[in-house]
Amino acid sequence: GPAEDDGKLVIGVTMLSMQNEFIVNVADEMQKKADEMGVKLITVDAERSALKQMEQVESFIAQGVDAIILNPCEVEASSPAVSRAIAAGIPIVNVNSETTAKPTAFVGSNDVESARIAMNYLAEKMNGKGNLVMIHGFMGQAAQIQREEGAKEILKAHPDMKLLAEQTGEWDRSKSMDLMQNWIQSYGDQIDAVFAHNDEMGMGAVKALQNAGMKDQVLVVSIDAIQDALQAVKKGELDATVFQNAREQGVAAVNTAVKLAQGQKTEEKILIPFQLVIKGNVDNFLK
Amino acid sequence: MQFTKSLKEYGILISFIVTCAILSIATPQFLSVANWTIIITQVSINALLAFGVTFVIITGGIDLSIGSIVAVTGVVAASLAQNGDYPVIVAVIGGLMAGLAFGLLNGFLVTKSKIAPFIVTLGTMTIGRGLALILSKGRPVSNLSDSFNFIGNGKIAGLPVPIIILIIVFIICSIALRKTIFGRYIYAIGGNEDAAWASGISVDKIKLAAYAICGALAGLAGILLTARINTGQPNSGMGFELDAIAAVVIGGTSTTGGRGTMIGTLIGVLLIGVINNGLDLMNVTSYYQQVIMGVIIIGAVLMDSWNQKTRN
Amino acid sequence: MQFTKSLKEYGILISFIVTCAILSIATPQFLSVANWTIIITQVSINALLAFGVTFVIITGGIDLSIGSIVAVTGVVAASLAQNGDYPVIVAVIGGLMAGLAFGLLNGFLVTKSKIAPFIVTLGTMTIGRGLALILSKGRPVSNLSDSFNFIGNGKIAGLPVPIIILIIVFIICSIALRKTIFGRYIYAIGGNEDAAWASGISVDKIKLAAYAICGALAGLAGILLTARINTGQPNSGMGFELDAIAAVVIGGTSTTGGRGTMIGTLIGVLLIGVINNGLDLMNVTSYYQQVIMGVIIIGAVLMDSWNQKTRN
Amino acid sequence: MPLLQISQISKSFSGIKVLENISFDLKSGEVHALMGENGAGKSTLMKILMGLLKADTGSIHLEGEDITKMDVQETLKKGIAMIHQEILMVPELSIAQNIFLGKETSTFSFLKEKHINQQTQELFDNIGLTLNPKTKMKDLSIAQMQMVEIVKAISNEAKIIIMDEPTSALSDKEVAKLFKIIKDLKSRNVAIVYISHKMDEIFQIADRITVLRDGNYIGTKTVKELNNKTLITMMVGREIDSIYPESHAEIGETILEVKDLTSRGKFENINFELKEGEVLGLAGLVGAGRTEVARVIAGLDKFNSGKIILEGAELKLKSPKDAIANKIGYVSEDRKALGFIPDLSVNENLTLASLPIYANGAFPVKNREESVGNHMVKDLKIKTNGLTQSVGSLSGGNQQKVVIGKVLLTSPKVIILDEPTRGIDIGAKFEIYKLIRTLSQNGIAIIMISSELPEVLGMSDRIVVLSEGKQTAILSGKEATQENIMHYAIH
Ligand SMILES: Nc1ncnc2c1ncn2[C@@H]1O[C@H](COP(=O)(O)OP(=O)(O)OP(=O)(O)O)[C@@H](O)[C@H]1O
Ligand SMILES: Nc1ncnc2c1ncn2[C@@H]1O[C@H](COP(=O)(O)OP(=O)(O)OP(=O)(O)O)[C@@H](O)[C@H]1O
Ligand SMILES: [Mg+2]
Ligand SMILES: [Mg+2]
Repeated sequence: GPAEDDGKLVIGVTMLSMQNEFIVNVADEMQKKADEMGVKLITVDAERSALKQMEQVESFIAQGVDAIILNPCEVEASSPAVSRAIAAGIPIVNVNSETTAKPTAFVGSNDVESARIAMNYLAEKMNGKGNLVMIHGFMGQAAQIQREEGAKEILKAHPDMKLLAEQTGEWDRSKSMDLMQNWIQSYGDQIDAVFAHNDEMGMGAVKALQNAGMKDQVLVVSIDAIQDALQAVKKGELDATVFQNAREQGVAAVNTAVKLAQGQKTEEKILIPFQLVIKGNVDNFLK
Repeated sequence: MQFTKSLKEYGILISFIVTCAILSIATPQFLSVANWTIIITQVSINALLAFGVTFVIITGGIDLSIGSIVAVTGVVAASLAQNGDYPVIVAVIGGLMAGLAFGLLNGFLVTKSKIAPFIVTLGTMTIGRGLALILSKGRPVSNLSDSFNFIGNGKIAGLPVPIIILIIVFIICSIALRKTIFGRYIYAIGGNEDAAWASGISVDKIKLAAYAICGALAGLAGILLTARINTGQPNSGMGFELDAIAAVVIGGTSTTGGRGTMIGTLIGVLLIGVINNGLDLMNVTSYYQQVIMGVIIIGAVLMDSWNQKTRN
Repeated sequence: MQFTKSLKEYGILISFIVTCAILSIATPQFLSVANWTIIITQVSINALLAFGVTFVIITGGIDLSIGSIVAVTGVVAASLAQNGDYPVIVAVIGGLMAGLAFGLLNGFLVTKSKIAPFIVTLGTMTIGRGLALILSKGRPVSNLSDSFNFIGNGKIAGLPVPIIILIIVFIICSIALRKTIFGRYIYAIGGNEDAAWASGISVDKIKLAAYAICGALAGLAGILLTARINTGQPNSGMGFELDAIAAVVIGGTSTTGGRGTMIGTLIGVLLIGVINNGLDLMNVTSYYQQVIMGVIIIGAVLMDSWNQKTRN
Repeated sequence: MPLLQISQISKSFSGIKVLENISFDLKSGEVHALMGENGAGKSTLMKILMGLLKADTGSIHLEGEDITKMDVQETLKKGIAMIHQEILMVPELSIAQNIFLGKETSTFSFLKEKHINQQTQELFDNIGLTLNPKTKMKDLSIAQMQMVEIVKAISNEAKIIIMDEPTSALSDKEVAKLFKIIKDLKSRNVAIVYISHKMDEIFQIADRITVLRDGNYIGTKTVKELNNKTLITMMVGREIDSIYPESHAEIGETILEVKDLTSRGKFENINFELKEGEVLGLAGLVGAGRTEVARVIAGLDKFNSGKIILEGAELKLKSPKDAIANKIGYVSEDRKALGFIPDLSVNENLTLASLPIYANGAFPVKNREESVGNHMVKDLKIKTNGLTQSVGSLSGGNQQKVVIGKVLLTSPKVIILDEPTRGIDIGAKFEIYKLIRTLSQNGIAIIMISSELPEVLGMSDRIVVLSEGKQTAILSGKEATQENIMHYAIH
């Protein structure tokens, strides 16, 4: 089995989607850390399917890996994968987001929190009143559900902020650009702000607003702090984004997994806080 | 054996064996019983979908809605299996009925409206996806009963339940297709619908039945998926239709109808499953996995068609 | 007019007009010039894909790889347009060539290997997706030159560039299909390939050309998309093939080949675009949007087939 | 009371009347021939009877019961069966499976495959057909398919059997078999509607004859009241004297030479020459390999050894395109599979093989296309609503004319006509014969394959006889007799 690989520790890693920039960043950081520590990673892509992810974990178990790092697709649906690893006696570390089933350790942050940060920023800028629209991620996916939850929580606290419309942009820049164009037709000047569940969609909204010559009157905030978004914040096109620390998440995940594989004790929850990125602090985040 | 009668299957069977041989040389774990148990469990959902859609494709139709049916039936079954409110059989029947209802709707529209099956099932695919989200309010339905969970993760006599379901459904579908009047009519309709009709076959009824079976099997696949991940996920099953149709076509069923076998479909399903599994085992980077997957699929079918040419 | 010769199109045209009428009553903004400029800009990418795949479908084939070609060409064009390193024409030609190369590969495999087009293009679809990810290392390629951005967001004489491209490509494709020897051969091959061959038509060359055109137009669509969002996204274009094929089939092209028109495809594209736009304008909840979309598509085609029946 | 009474049936397709107030009756045990030119409406009337099409007005009564509204499922159960003009079979299924399609034997809906194979074998044995019931339909020649169609219809144990041009692809041997079957059916009181364009057949087996012309009822007579000439006059509306026109062609230089042509498993050592202005008949029984030879010369198939020499130069044909470029034209015996594109219009089909001639660069010029199209429609007397009608909706005979027209427009020097008058009415046959004569007078060389011996004899200057893939004789002048051909064909 892989455990015999030159006596190296072998860690199975299953990632939500290797087509998402942030997730790719986390995976890259993990690989770097693993190379540094002399650990072998088997990284697979779950392509956003909880079923596939569970099957990958099953496969890791059958291969007899020393530890598993799971970047869950879903809160509920990825839980059986966690339980299975635990049942097989293999330590499992959730990275980036949580599952209902409790893993051996968790490294990351709470997605609900990211939306709270973004929305609070909007509330502050809008003085607690005005109209906004929300662009959702793919409906039914964990990140969409949690980011919606966080946003609605803050909206509740500000009764004068009115949600004019909400719709899915499927995490996609061009889809959200189309959506924003359509909203500009139906709501026009009424829109004061946009909250998008990720930066890709935020950038799409920015583009649509720019083309309509409305960017100056409308605030746009999104989540993830991908490179494009950081550049846009610097240029003043995107008003804010929320930074998740890919590097720290990756490094901590590998560290924790290695410790667990070696039978050491670790903290059960390693929380890596989100940070709001605005024009004033964007240089700290740019590569 | 009757099942392996047509030449077509031998070809893809050879491609399949060659692929397995290469993989077993490349990675030692590949041939283990444990790994094959995993492979077959993993392909069970795609297999159920592919078996169902084989009937439809042989009639000359297509069903794009199966992925959405998986989502709807998953949500329905999960809602009925939540907290153990009802006995597990209620959840299973509920899921199957939901799948059957979609299948009947597809069949009804295809036969009565004369709209191309592609459009009908594209429409119901979109409708189904929306319904799954509406029924679940966009949230996963979880907290399912243990007995429901057993369907996806339990074992009977050492065999995982999904494998047992796969085997039973395969046998029934093979027999239905090869040994019954219904199966004969399926081939006849796909081979030449006018001739079938002029021979007194109730073309519409048989087609309706094919879509209904396909829907019901997609329902079963939805139940299995839900039980396996222990959640009714409204966005599950996306793109499953393409995987299932790919398996069917790789297995030698003609997209224009009239030709195909269940064993071919099974081999198609296994081929895809084996490649996925093997590439993971070999730790091929996911980007390259896709390239290799594409090359192997084309290569396998190419080998098949060469085999057939040289035999003629 | 030649373009609107076949009865088939009138049917879907009526469905389209009825849909527009309903939407314009439901939402006042719908009929504005500004809104239609947006609709047509938004459908331009799907339109280019649908025009290309119309040729392929009329020959009796299919191309599932166009969505992936959009991603690959987008990444290629974006890499060449990054930081204004090269003149914009280099990026455009680079993207087109990448699309053409895929199209030629598809055409070559379909004609030489005799593998079903479904499988060939399913394979190249997977390969293309992998390539796009490999080329971009899974990250968006951004920081594109302003002149490249102009292709997607600029205006000439008040008209958005994508609309101008759409109109030019539509006219060329319509003429190619209806007025040239090539177009006639496309219909002949789709109508009866053996008879076309026996009539001295170089079936393989014509088919190769159809796939090549389809690939090149997918390349153009990829360039347009990249310019519109100002980034080369390796995961863009997913599922585009289904939208494009849907538009073609809604527009009256038969999936078994031999029948269809470009104007039909254009109406199919517009119908989908109008529904998307209208539902957004009416702020219909996204879950229900999907259900309504499915119902309208089936309804529109149903109306079409009724129209045809009553005319006979 | 007659067994079947069809009254006042009318039918239109997209506004065009193809049947107008047709009445027709059928008695038990009679063979009732239904005659008329191509497009007269014979097949349409029979499809209405069968429930495959619905009449606009009129009624059909079987033994007093109104069956007008019945679908084919019900009419089959009522004991009506049909041999279809266009072979209506499932190519991927076996012979036995096709014959028993819709009436499979089964227990609890499980098929009894052995049983249907046995029954098929028995049916074949009874009529002396040597086919394996398990062979797939698609592997048969057209003639064999047609025999299977016949067997399928009689296996229904029907009261009425409609035979729509059952012999169009058959040679005399098989026709004789069919006639034996018909006599047997008559003796069992089965009524038969017999449609054919072969006059001699009608006079051999029909009891009564009904004639349609352009969708109108012309009359019903007993066979004794009619002779060849009066029947033709009823059908065509005018007299035709000699069916095979005199040849006035001058035979010129050798244009095509076939030397030791061999295609393994199909035919071997075929040798003949063809001269300008000559009509060379190719005779033989079904399966003799005539079509296979023609396909090789037309570039459709490869061959193993031998030479094809055109005007002194050896040809290397890679595809039909090469043959057409070398001025060799081929009219296939299987027009549906190889002849026309059903969805394209009459005009588009006519110009398909010669399109660049009517084009300005890449663009076909509509006027030019239409003017040659109109000429062809007039010359060949193609019955169509206009140049834009799709060929798929023409009657069988008119489809055949379109295919011939398409080949003529490639201005060939050598034309191979494989069963050119298959399914063509007597008037149109005469037109085609005249056309062949005109072509030869213009120096075009013609190879004509036909299973109708009188036709081969009447039209050919010389006749090559094939038997089981071997060339057994070349006959000309006095040697060319029916007896001689048969002698060498059975060789
Ligand atoms: N589906 C259809 N649509 C339009 N016209 C049709 C259709 N079927 C038949 N017709 C027309 O009806 C007329 C009668 O056709 P039918 O096939 O009955 O002729 P027929 O007497 O059987 O001729 P043939 O001897 O050539 O077989 C023809 O003019 C034909 O073009
Ligand atoms: N598609 C096919 N597949 C297999 N065998 C075939 C096929 N077509 C014809 N044959 C066989 O090849 C032999 C030669 O057939 P061919 O059609 O050349 O004969 P023919 O003399 O032209 O007779 P016909 O009157 O049937 O045209 C026959 O034995 C026939 O059964
Ligand atoms: Mg007829
Ligand atoms: Mg022949």
